[in-house]
Amino acid sequence: MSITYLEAIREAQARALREDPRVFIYGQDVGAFGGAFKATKNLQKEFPGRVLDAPISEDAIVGLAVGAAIEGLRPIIEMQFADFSTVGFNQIVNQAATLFWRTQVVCPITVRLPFGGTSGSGPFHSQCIEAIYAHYPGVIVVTPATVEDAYSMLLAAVATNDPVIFCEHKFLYYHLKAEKLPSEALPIGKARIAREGRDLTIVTYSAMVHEALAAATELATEGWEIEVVDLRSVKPLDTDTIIASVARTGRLLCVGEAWPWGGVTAEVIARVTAEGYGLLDAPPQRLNAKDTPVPYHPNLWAAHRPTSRSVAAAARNLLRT
Amino acid sequence: MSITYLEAIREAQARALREDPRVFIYGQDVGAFGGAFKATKNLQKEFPGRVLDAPISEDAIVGLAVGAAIEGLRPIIEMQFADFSTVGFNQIVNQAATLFWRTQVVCPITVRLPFGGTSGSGPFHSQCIEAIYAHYPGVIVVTPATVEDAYSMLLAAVATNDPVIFCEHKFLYYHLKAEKLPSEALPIGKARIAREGRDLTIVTYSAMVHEALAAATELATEGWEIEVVDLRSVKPLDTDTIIASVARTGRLLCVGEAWPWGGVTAEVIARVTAEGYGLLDAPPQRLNAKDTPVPYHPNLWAAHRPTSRSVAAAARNLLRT
Amino acid sequence: MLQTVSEPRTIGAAQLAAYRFMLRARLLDDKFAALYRAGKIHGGVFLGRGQEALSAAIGVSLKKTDVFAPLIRDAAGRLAFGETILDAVRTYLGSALGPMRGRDGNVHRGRPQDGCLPMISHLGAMISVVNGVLFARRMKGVTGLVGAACLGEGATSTGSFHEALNQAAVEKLPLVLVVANNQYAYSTPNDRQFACADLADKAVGYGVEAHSVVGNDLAACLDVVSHAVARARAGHGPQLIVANLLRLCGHGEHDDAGYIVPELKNSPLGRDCLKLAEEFLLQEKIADRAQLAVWRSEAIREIEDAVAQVQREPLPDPFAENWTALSTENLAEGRE
Amino acid sequence: MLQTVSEPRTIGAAQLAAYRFMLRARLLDDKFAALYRAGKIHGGVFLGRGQEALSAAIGVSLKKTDVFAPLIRDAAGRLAFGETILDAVRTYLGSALGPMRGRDGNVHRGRPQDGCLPMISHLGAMISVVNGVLFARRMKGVTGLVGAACLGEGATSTGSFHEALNQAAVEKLPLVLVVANNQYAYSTPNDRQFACADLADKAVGYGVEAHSVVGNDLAACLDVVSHAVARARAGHGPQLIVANLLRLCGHGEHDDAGYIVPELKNSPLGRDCLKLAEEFLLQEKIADRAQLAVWRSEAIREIEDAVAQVQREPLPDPFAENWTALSTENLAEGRE
Ligand SMILES: Cc1ncc(C[n+]2csc(CCOP(=O)(O)OP(=O)(O)O)c2C)c(N)n1
Ligand SMILES: Cc1ncc(C[n+]2csc(CCOP(=O)(O)OP(=O)(O)O)c2C)c(N)n1
Ligand SMILES: [Mg+2]
Ligand SMILES: [Mg+2]
Repeated sequence: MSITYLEAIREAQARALREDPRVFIYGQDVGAFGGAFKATKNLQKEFPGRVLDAPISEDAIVGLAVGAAIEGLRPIIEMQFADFSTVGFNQIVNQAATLFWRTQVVCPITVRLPFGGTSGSGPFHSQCIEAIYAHYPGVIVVTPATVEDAYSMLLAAVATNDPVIFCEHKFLYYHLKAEKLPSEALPIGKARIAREGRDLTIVTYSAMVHEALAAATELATEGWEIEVVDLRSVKPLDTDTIIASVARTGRLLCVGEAWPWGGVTAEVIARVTAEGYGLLDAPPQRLNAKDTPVPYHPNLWAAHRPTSRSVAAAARNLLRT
Repeated sequence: MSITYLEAIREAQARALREDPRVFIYGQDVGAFGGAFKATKNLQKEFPGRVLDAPISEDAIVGLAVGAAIEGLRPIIEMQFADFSTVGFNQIVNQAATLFWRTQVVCPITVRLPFGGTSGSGPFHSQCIEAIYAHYPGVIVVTPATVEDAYSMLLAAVATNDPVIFCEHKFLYYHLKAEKLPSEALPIGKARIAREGRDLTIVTYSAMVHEALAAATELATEGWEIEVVDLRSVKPLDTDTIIASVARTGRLLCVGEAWPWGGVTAEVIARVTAEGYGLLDAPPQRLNAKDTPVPYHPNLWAAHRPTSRSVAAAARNLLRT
Repeated sequence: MLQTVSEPRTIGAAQLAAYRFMLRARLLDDKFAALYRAGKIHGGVFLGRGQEALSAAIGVSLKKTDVFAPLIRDAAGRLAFGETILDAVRTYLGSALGPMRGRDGNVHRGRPQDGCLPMISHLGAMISVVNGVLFARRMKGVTGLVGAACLGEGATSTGSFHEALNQAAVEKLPLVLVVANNQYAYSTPNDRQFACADLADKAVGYGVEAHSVVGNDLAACLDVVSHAVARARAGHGPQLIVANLLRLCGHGEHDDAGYIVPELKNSPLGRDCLKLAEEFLLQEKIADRAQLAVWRSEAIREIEDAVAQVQREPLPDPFAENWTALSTENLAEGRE
Repeated sequence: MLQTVSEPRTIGAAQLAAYRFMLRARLLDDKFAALYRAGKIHGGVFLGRGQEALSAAIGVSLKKTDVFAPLIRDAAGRLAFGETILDAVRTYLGSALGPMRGRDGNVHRGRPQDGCLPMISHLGAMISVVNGVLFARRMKGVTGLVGAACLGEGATSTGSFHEALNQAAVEKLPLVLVVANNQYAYSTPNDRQFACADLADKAVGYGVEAHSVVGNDLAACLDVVSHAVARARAGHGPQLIVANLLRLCGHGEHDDAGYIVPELKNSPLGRDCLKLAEEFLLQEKIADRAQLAVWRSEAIREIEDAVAQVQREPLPDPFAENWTALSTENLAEGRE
């Protein structure tokens, strides 16, 4: 048996529904249809009354989830694409994210954002907007890169008493596979060493972990040992694991699929240079997408986001300094 | 005669309306009432038909501006508070910001965001959200800190062929005064040395420039010469001016009133460490607001955002490393 | 639209009870206005003057187990729903002992655990939250309750209003959405806000029931609101109430409302609902002037006592403050 | 709501012209579907099958100086408004010579400078942009034009729809908002989307005029749409058209639409508007079968020629690409 990243997300939801009567799922087409990506396939049948189609009303979808959370339920919201969460943005960052701080009433909602670029998807079905959520206080933002993490972090998200923005990468949905579902996992907030090395640390997350790993494999043939840190959650950021890695390698490259201004890569570098400055043997570098909307055509898209090749090139440059 | 920051904004709009028939103003209560802060006082009377009250519909307000821009007009949008722009967010970042890139038709809109903390304003009338806009491609984000810049940068914003997010700080509205309006100005994209010094560079913007200057004055009594760089625009960022300053001082403290994760201070540090690493004699440091919503009570608010005192303390620490 | 005609006025307990909430709300608002002028209040002061009849009618029509999302002009409804004067005063004066503990202020108070939702400022945003509470209770098998959300006519222009009312209609939730059409949104008159003849005309487009009422007539408000609440409670789905009235004060206490045209002030809408209610009580001999004076002075004493008490209470202390927005403390960043 | 009854059908040029746009759109859509199945198209393919009569009616009712915001099912309206088959094929095949130059694709094409707005994906977001164009033209003193925006019934649930329609009503803009109620939003049936009896009932709540039409009846669509366009052009403010019809394909070509219930497929709504139009032309002897076949093969040749031409055209080149989103190049960051 083998299970995909997408199936892991479905299985995690099935388990959450099974084990916790407070859980329900709400989003466009998540019901009988099973969701635009089939992440909720058969769940409505299996859990009648607990998997509901929503109108095309992202603001009200999130608002309803917050109200249900106030009543002690644990809603899972599926946005059809992360890009459309911009119209539910206000309810996430100003309603859900402030509730506990203002009232001491917890707000355990999970917002699933199918995000990230896939070939041909264009400017409005490809965005990586984890940073706009992470900038706000009161939310947790996770970015699983593996089948195992997709499963265990979604379960952890549902179990968490705060709003969790669950960024699931569409590029990983179908072709990332694991043998089985994990029985234990790192908690949210802990990064993972995806590959060990001693010459340079690549800090990255989500789909870019796989580009970084491929780059590391390529660089290994040139004699370089690259360490790859998979952040797993971008807020909170596991600064300790990053700094420990940089302490071993002395070199830091941060890779993100999001736009270059601000965001995860800037935050990682600001933390490492503030707290681990003496550990660096060379200026820390970043590699992000280009500062334009995500282009539709595959020719442009492949040049817009970082790839194993551009990651390897950036790493080579940094190894030479 | 003396003129306030707020009056400068009014005057800039009056001049834009006078000199360019393509300009109009649209926003809640901007008409006969003159706006919640009186930034459009008397303008409707002076320019009939060109200063219009909008319904409470931020999404449609921005959408209308984009359509008018397509027709060659130059709308100025006033959001009543920056915080409410979250419900017009999608039209800004996905409609306005992508128009030129997608179609080669320019989108010269100016979105005025009265932003930033003032005493007693609380979580929803105090936010500094420049970073969520700057993260997106296709927009320019400016943050004037002086009366002169409020005037000249607003005129420059209206003259620019791209969407400009004009972050005007409410804390500066009334008590920041200048003798007269400027006749020339630095262009958007250029930072300004607000105070010269050789021991440490504080890079900051908007209201925090004044906290930094006060801190510099205080530290001068202790013998330290602090250089203060006023970014003026946070996207684009004038990396050259920042790096030249750091080259002189060897020490960098970035101060922002926004939340700590990501944002301007992280971006500045990531750039300086990538491009000017060898120039630093100590780890670059940041000082931001705390990672909670902006508290209502002045006692809490004063501790939530950086102040001249906390800036001075952070600078002292950094001077000692 | 359902035509709801006021039944012949029933003289009695309901109006008297509602009047006393109106009176206390008015006096409480007056006190906040005075404290504001004295520089004792941080942030904005928003009053319900002229809207107390409608607001009180909502509060008295709800049960304690219902859910209520008041807005900025709902001091009367809050008191009637069960909020204490102390909660209000503590929030306005930023007491560390208040429900918001100085983190949020003034009109942004509430206790979600008691069914009173603390508004965020973004207009229209609370309605879908009320939907969520109602949805959750239904999912848990709790029945027979309603949720009331208050709104100004200006807020009907928000996308949030639309999405939430439609959502409630699709889910057939027992939502009572009360729109106080006070003719202005801040300074913006209705003709710059909407173009329909009557906001109640919106109901048919959502498939919900509508009720119109003259908002400064307490008896009518009680009739119409309690009727709509009963309809919602009985399973007839969302109810939209549109009340016509006039705000008899500025948008906030910083505003002199010079933009309100005299024709409106001098129209029947401009009559003060509190005075009208008093006249009615006197006329119907439910109370005499002496009794009214007693209630007034009792309320004033209660308010003054609360203010005096709160002024001795501790203010929020930044050093004692837990500087994190997360309940999961081990996942919070940046605490010192 | 205005009652618009179809006038007795006028046999003639308008229907014939509209039919030919419908035919070309259907054949173009068929070609895109075939190219999609052959793996030759990147991204989603969304077809207008079953909605051509409505869409073509919009396109032919507009002047070239009007503004048009088509949505994903408007190939017919686009062609009728003046978009070329070449523009469509170039965008679907990502040609560097197309209007979107490979930056955006497929249904997201347009030429704002020619009045055809390229949709962003966020549903409802284009309506207020149309408002802005109309508003600007009025400010510039240009009169007598209209703006049409297309929408599915699902998109009426968005806050953007509501804000924009209300805005148009307040500004009395000549907006014609055409809602194609094809009974489903992706897989979501109407009873999970709205609760009103008829979406046209929404109009009264905005103070705009409404028109209902059977969406697979070309003559009715031409009557109603041209009437609404004329009303808008004559200064009667926004017009809301609601057409009832059925999508005769999947949401996109990846979708087999197994969720569409047989009762609907077998109902009058399930009849193909193109076939109905052909039957009408034949019956009224406006054209015979031979003529129809000629038009069909002419259209096919035109489409095949365009595809053949575009397949020889350059694809976007990342090295030649100007990697900036700003027109003010000296303010752009991060170019290499
Ligand atoms: C989304 C949003 N936009 C703007 C504002 C600023 N604002 C606060 S109150 C107000 C006017 C509200 O008018 P209305 O809804 O009629 O209520 P009223 O004050 O008349 O009771 C505005 C525009 C806001 N709070 N939220
Ligand atoms: C704001 C927003 N939310 C979600 C989507 C995803 N989405 C794309 S098409 C669609 C269904 C649209 O249904 P409808 O409006 O009825 O148009 P139809 O496809 O039936 O023509 C959805 C939910 C979107 N594009 N925009
Ligand atoms: Mg009002
Ligand atoms: Mg549909």
